Amino acid sequence: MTTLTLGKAMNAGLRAAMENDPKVVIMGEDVGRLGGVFRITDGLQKDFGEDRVIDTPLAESGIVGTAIGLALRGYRPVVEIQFDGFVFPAFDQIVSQLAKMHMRSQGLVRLPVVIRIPYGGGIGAVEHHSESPEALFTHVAGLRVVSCANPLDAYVMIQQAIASDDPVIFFEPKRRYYEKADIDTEGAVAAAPPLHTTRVARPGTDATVLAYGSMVKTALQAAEAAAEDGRDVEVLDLRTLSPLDVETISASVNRTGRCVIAHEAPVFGGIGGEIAARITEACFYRLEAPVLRVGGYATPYPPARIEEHYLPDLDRICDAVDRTFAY
Amino acid sequence: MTTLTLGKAMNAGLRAAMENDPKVVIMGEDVGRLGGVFRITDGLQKDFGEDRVIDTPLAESGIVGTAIGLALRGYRPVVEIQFDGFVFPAFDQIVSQLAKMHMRSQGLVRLPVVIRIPYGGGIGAVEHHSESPEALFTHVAGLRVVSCANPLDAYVMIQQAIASDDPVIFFEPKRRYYEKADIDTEGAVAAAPPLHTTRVARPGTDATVLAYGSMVKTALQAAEAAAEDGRDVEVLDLRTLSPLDVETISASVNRTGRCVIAHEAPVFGGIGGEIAARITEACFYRLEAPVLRVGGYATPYPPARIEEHYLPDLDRICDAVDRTFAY
Amino acid sequence: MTVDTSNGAVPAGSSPRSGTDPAASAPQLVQLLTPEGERVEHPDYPLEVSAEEVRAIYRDLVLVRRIDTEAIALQRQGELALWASLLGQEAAQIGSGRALEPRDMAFPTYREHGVAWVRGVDPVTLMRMWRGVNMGGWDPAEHNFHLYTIVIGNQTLHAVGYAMGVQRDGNVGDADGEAVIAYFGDGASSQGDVSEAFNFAAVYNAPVVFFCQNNQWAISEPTERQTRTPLYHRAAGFGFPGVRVDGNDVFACMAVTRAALRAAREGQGPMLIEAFTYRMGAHTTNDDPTRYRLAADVETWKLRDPIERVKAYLARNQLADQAFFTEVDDEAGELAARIRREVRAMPEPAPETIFEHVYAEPHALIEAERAEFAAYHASFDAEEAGR
Amino acid sequence: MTVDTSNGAVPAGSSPRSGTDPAASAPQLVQLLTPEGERVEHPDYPLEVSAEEVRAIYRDLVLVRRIDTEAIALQRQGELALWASLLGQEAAQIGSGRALEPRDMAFPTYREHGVAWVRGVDPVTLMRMWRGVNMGGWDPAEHNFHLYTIVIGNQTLHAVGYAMGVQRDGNVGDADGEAVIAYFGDGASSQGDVSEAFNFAAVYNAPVVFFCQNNQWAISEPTERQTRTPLYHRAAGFGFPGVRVDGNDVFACMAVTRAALRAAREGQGPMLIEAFTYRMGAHTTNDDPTRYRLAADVETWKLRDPIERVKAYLARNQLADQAFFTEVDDEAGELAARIRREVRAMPEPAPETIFEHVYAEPHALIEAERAEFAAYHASFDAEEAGR
Ligand SMILES: Cc1ncc(C[n+]2csc(CCOP(=O)(O)OP(=O)(O)O)c2C)c(N)n1
Ligand SMILES: Cc1ncc(C[n+]2csc(CCOP(=O)(O)OP(=O)(O)O)c2C)c(N)n1
Ligand SMILES: [Mg+2]
Ligand SMILES: [Mg+2]
Repeated sequence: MTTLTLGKAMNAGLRAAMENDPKVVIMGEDVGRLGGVFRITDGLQKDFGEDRVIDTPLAESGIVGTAIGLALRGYRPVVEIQFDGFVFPAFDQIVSQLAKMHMRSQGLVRLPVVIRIPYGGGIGAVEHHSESPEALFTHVAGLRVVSCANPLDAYVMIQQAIASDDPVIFFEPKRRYYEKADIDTEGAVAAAPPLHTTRVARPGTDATVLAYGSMVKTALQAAEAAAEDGRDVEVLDLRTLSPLDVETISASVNRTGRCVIAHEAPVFGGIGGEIAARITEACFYRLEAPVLRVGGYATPYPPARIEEHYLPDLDRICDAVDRTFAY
Repeated sequence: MTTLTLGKAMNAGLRAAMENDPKVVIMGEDVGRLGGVFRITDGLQKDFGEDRVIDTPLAESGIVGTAIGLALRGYRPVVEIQFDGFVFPAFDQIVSQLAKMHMRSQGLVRLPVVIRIPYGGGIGAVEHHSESPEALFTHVAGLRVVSCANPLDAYVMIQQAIASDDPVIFFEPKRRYYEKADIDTEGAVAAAPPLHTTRVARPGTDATVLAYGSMVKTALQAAEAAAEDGRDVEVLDLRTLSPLDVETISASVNRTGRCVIAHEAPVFGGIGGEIAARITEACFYRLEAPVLRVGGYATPYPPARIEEHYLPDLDRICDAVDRTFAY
Repeated sequence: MTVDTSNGAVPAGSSPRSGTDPAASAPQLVQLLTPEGERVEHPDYPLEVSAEEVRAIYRDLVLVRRIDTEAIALQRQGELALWASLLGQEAAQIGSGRALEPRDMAFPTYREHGVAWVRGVDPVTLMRMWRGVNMGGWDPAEHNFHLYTIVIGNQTLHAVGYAMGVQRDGNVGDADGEAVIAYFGDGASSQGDVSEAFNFAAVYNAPVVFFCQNNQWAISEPTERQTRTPLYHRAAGFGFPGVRVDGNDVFACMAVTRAALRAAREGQGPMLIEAFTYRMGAHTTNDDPTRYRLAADVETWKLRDPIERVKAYLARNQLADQAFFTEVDDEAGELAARIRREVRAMPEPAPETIFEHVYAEPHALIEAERAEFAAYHASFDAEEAGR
Repeated sequence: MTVDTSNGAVPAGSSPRSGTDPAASAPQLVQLLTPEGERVEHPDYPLEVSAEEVRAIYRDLVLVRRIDTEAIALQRQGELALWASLLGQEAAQIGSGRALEPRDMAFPTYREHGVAWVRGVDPVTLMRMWRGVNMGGWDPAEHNFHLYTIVIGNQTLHAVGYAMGVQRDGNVGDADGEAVIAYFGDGASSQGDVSEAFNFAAVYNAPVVFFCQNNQWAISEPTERQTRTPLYHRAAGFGFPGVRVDGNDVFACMAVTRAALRAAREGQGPMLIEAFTYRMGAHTTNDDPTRYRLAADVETWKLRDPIERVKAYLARNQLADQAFFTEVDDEAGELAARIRREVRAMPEPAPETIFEHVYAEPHALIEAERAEFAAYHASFDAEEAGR
């Protein structure tokens, strides 16, 4: 057992992947000597060399485009996008090439590329550094999209994502990089569930709260608060956003009859809508209330001094849970 | 009254906008002498000159980026993206700049830019020429997103979009460019409803089908077919995707109690999920069945020879309507 | 169904503009074979080419032109959904393609049918995507010829990344090294991706040759809408050499590409070749070039035909007789007939292929939708059967 | 709350690499004032500058450095969320900024506090975004100084588009014409957008000057990770002139920028200026440069300080006395005090501003969410009141 922050667990997971497979290479801005602005790749260039931990020119399309080329040559590139808001110059390469080449080639070409995106707000940053663009990727067929919420998953899921023969967009809840947990790094991967499974983070009977990434902690806090009011709330850590683990989700909602989805991204057009629509179909007769969503507003991410009013917090989640009981 | 195809109505609308406001400029690949690959800008360069109808270098980020600059200088650029699949190189400029500059400037900077995107399939094209990426824009705060379904709306809505002081993403159902209608070009704009309103394309009492763009025609055909089976289906032409006209939509569903949404885009993560989630909230007690969605599959757009199996057709819409009656 | 976007005439009173005048930049052009079929020498690009090789080249040129003609005919007959003609660009493609070693990797656009031919991709295989049967689907690793890329410029970065992989595999440094070639057009040169590819290649000294076929048109836009300077100048700004070659001269294209590939495989890094040529046909079968360019320009370029000059060279130097030319023509006719036959006989893709190969590994949603799709169609079939 | 990403030390055994050696490219550098404060002439860039103007320049340089120091202090005290220091780049910014006519439009990155100063944007106004109160919010039209752009490279295209607008307004062609300047960094030069901006500007001959502050670092990456060739070479590849200027020499920056702007406004099209300078501080207050660069490099560059040489020039030529220097220092101190005071007193934004200015025109969803937000908070307030 080692105590690791989520950030250090990411680092350990990357290191393990690089040790296990010489084809794994890391690419991005400042990932080398600096170890990335969040230090997620700290020490890796020193230990694996400049050929495997590549400081790239400042050009995200170039980074993803050359990562695709490296994958075509048999490498397994792991790309770091410095902040959520800077993935868009690479959007074309991701949507038109990374996502589609496997089908275009009728399965002859595999692109095992992982794109790591530190995402979300709550860190007091300037514009473009606090966004949650995950729904823009879940709508793109050919990509897999996941997000980790705790150090153990950070450590395990990044290795599973790298091992996947499909492209994976990997969302890291940057404001949770400093959350700690004890991890058994030895046995963790072997003991872990598959990448695309949703986990019951807290069992409960009265209502289900779905969350992922940064919101899992908030949802668990909300469940604690609800417990004080005598409500037994189940919290699911989605972990996988594309594909969804619909089975686990609807099993829970079929049991509880009430569901709230929380994400930092704007509610409008967010992944919550997709989940709500699916759950409503799957659990129509069991739902006591419509699936409610708590998330960002339909605005650009606001300035740091008011971001706390934008981000879903435990009160807003509790309020939504309460509202499901008002139907 | 003039008989115009949807494509020619677009052209007439653009011409009217250019005549009414000398600040309106058109930009894009091949929009000048060629008049665009769909001839939507046919004759405009000849009549308004190369300064107002600008053949640009082949670089979508450059086109949208310079359109933003022109807007900052007081122009009202209308950008043509040649095909849906080629908007992604411009995605960064659209998401990070076009959508956000008004808020960034606290309202001091307005960006009246229209981005026209001929979208959707059914034209037997090669890859990247048949996509429906509208949900990737509806999730971006700061943009307005609309789609026209008939010549009259093409003529009117493009003028309304150009007149808007906000950026508008304008989706044109390319396979309907050759559909005809009689238009009173004189009175049309004055008589028209506001841009962001949904229209009842066919009144009905038993179920509501929501569609936009190319799917409106298909939905109307489905309604006809359903009528033969004795079902009176209401069809709404959404027209506006962001913001949604939730009032008109929920009024309809509250009346009918059943709802099917059709779009060409993949169901997973499509705008249909958002609409379904919202309707379910707004009409929870009235819904006899979950809102069902008919759309593309969670795959890249398939090769032309099998696209008919991918695209929602009248049978699939009828089937979904039937299923809402099975609950 | 295919949208016909070519039904308009040239608007009254308009005068289509012509492309850049090639004569203006003639001095910098590397040429080894004149339009009249005369062999000329260039100090930097010596070329030894045997009679047999010239005949093989001639054969390639004729065959790929025939493939092209046949494809256009098939499109007109509704057998293909679309075709992008290589007419006029045969020399650029056969010359550069033949300069490649089998171990070298090529990244084409959507118009490199000539390179595909040299790399052994059967024209019928190639036409599947133009028929709308699939979206590519030859094995890039088998031919060292990547899939066609339609989004302009994207593939140049893939080429650079692949070349970075070659470096990491330690396969650069001597004559046995590997090199990579990236094809793109004059229009593509405007895309940010292409500049980024130039820059990544320069910074990492990647073994990649950028081969730009400047056919002077990007659909309806002439080169001066894309660039203010000859495109080969672009390279110097990123720190590597650029050269303009007569793109209708198969010898020059071959010699210059070979030299650039050699430099790349030896570790000297990237090079940009601008093959100055002309798109003789429409952009694609959907396009109507009479709307934007003068027939006279096309006529001028006919005099610079890439095949005629090789034929003249062969005849002038008595390296081939009429029997040879007839034989090649016959072979072309047979090839065309086979293509026609096989394209027409191409099996229709099964509807369920929609769900195939979206992912390499199992995917819950795809499986669910595949099952729904099957059930839906089964219910239909049952209904039909029940009638 | 701000994430501290600067808590690591240099890993054991590593040796931070240094940036490009400026001496290597010294010959091409336009310089009018040596680090020792000696005035030198350059044939292409004659400069007449009055004593009064030099003193005003000196004042600008000192004041913007003081603004910078104060901002860093305020960040350390938690008053600002972040700050990107201009330390070392004062001459590049004041020189180029002062070359602008009031009617010219400037498009900055996020580090052009010196240009902002010259354009009359109050430092406190500027600091609102760094405090997290808003995201910009000065009126670009009032100052002819656009908002800061954080996504690297985006603004270069806005500048070109704006310049295309200037052309359409007919305001190019003589000395009274308008010109536009686009600022960007060495790292930004790698972005596709910047190359596209170069190309659009060249193709349309737009009146825009590209001003690259090559401070030799893009966060931790030295210039050789971005480019294989001096950045000013890039321009020729797109067909317009490029020049490298001593970025720590305010006279040279002013003279060269003035010449480039003049050429632009007269209709000669774009020009690229590479101001060769050095980022003396951290990338931002979040950054820890000891992880990736040698203190010795920074020391070398201290000898080339942009302010010291102007001071030396003033003193050497007796254009200013000690009283003047003291006066400027005092003014700087007062400015800093005012900034400190006003930043601390800055009103907190109201939570509801989340919904303001998302759109210029009414928007149903925004109104709905604004109402929900208000109702939710009202219910909370009611609950609290009820307790
Ligand atoms: C990103 C993108 N934008 C637009 C298009 C549509 N398009 C297809 S080919 C073409 C012109 C390409 O010109 P060029 O690069 O010169 O190649 P050529 O067709 O002449 O071989 C355009 C604009 C595209 N395929 N990709
Ligand atoms: C598209 C994008 N990618 C990454 C970043 C993160 N980032 C901020 S500043 C910076 C380095 C910029 O270097 P340079 O252009 O040289 O400007 P400087 O900071 O040195 O002034 C990076 C990578 C960003 N802002 N935008
Ligand atoms: Mg071309
Ligand atoms: Mg820099």
